[in-house]
Amino acid sequence: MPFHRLLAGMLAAAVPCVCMAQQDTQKEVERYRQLLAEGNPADLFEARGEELWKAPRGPKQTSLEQCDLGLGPGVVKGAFAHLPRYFADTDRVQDLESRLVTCRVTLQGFKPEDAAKNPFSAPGRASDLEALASFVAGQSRGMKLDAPLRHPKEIEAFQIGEQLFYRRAGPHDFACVSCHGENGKRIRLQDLPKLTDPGDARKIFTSWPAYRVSQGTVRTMQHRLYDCYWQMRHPQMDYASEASIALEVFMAKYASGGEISAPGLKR
Amino acid sequence: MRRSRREFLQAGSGAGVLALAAAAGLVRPGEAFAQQWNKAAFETKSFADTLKALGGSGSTESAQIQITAPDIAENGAVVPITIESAIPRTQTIAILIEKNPNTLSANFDIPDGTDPFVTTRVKMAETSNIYAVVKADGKYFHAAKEIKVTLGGCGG
Amino acid sequence: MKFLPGLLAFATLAGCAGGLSDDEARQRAERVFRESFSHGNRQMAAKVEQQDEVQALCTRYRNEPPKDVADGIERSQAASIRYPASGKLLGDWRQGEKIAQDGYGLRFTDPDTQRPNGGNCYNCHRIAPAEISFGTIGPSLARFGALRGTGEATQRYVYGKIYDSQASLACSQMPRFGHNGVLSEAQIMHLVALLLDPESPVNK
Amino acid sequence: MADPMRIRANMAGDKVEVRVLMSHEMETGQRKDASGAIVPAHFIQNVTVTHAGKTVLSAQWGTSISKNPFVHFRFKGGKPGEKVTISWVDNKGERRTDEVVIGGG
Repeated sequence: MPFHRLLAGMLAAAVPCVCMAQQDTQKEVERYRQLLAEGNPADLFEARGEELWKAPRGPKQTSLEQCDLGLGPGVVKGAFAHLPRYFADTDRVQDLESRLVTCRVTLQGFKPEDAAKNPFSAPGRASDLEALASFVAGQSRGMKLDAPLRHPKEIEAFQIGEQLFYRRAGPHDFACVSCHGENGKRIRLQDLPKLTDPGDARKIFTSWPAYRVSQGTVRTMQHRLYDCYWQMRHPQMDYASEASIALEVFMAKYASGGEISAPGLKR
Repeated sequence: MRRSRREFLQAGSGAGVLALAAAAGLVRPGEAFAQQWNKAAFETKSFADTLKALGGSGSTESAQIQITAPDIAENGAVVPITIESAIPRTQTIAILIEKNPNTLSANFDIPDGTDPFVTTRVKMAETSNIYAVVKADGKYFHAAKEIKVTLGGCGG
Repeated sequence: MKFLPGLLAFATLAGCAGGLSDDEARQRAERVFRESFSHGNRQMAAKVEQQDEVQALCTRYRNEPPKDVADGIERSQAASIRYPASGKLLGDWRQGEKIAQDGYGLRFTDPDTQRPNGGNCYNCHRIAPAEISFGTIGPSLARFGALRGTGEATQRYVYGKIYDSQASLACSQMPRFGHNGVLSEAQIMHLVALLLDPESPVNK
Repeated sequence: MADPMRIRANMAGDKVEVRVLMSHEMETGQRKDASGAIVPAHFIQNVTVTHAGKTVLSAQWGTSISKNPFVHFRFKGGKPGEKVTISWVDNKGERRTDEVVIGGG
């Protein structure tokens, strides 16, 4: 008989006190989150992102206001609710961050490597991409995520993302599904969404980018994935890589219909 | 008292933000601050020393001071704390964190007309008692609460 | 099950629009994977690019292998377990608790020093009752020794479970700490003591 | 220059409810950077909130106020359309002042 089933039976006697302690802890953690909710520092990032969006920058000294995020040049409102999606001009599926990089190249004249520089902030070093992502995501707040798989490349991205979601590797044998395959689980005190369950996915996927109080900054979905792979004992995932976008397409499919609450607020 | 983030933003995106934008350039160097910074108090390492540095010779525990904070903080970098005093003529509210490298975290002056109530967020190095110290009518009162600081995420 | 209609619709859509066959999707995913960690540490990348047989099988069957495959995995993994030559299996529970708390090691930001890897155990398990920050991906191990006994058979079982979880459960989510060289023999012995020593807080 | 604050001031009964987020690192002076060097303390020391020429809240802070500080308080005597002004100064002498118009309840 497998170890975990044996154990479950054996530990039945100890369960009541375990559950009690666990419930109290959960309740207090929930209260902690509620007390934080009345002021989300992500607001500061949204405001800075809006300024950056409108400011002439780069070799061409142009703003990003004419950036096409999928709903046509200049349309920011609601654009995040339909990402990731296929873009004909680049002939690939892009998420918000990859698209921001594209617009920095095409509109502002940055070299691709400069456009994607400093994607994640560190203490004392702000990231423009983080602020821009916060601003654009906030412009879809309250809308429903609607990222259907229409284009063949979107369907392929979903299939690739699905394969990657289950792909186990590295010294810990981890895959995404190791932590995100079951309902009601946590790492330490952190709740883990089951990302193939629309109930969980709709709540969680739609809350990124999010201000992380433990980091003192907004973290984007790209940063979330990069950090997951760090924990999985994988090497650095490339910013806006095809694998990251495929995983986002995979998650977005299950999260579709969820109300966008980004930029959210998290531990 | 809790408002949703959306309310916060909606309110913030109305008249408020316009005024804010207009004020963005209004930094006046040399603008006088109402008070000095009590360096000695912020360097103290214990409740007793902080109290002394704030000008108190003793303090009475009071049930009229209410500390609202979580019993467990998922992360010590941001611990939300609300302090409310029902003691008449409350003049100042201070937040002390026993096990932090420096005990005193903040001291708020509460002028007449302002509620003896304040919410802020503090850093806690580890599980510790926090104290709210209230000066009212020249006398000092306090309340305490323990907050557990845990490791929330994957850990390190 | 709420998602079923969506899934079905998707299956149909994929069928009509072409989509990739399962094999094609797997091959494409492997290529995309290799191209997406291109700036990282090459040594680490080489290790994750090349799955071992167990990783590849568990990936293919999404952790639910058919019985014959599962049996094969459990057999090969059981054969890989190396018990301490001394015959001693119980270490020091105090060191075990430190290892269980510790998440250090093998991440690309962890400098290559002499500091040993941690076990990350509390990430997934409840262990000593005093630690309230514990995960629930794995079963609770509180009072493990008190409930399970501390005899040699149990010691061997626990050592083996930590060394290679898949020897007893194919495609278990638990890392194969000994098999993959994450934890040393001595470290695993300390963890066995954490769970089984009557003096360990786990059994108090 | 530091980023603007995000201030919200609204009537709640006869009182003005003020919530403010400030953009600041609030470095403790104890953190080490990647190279192991101590990052010098950098934190807001004084905050002053005024309304109609009168101080309605002032505060002294140490290094243990969280990064991107948040404050919530309330005062009597304000009306919709009037201004609330908030200023801070940090230990390096950097300053920031922002204001907001009081909104309805």
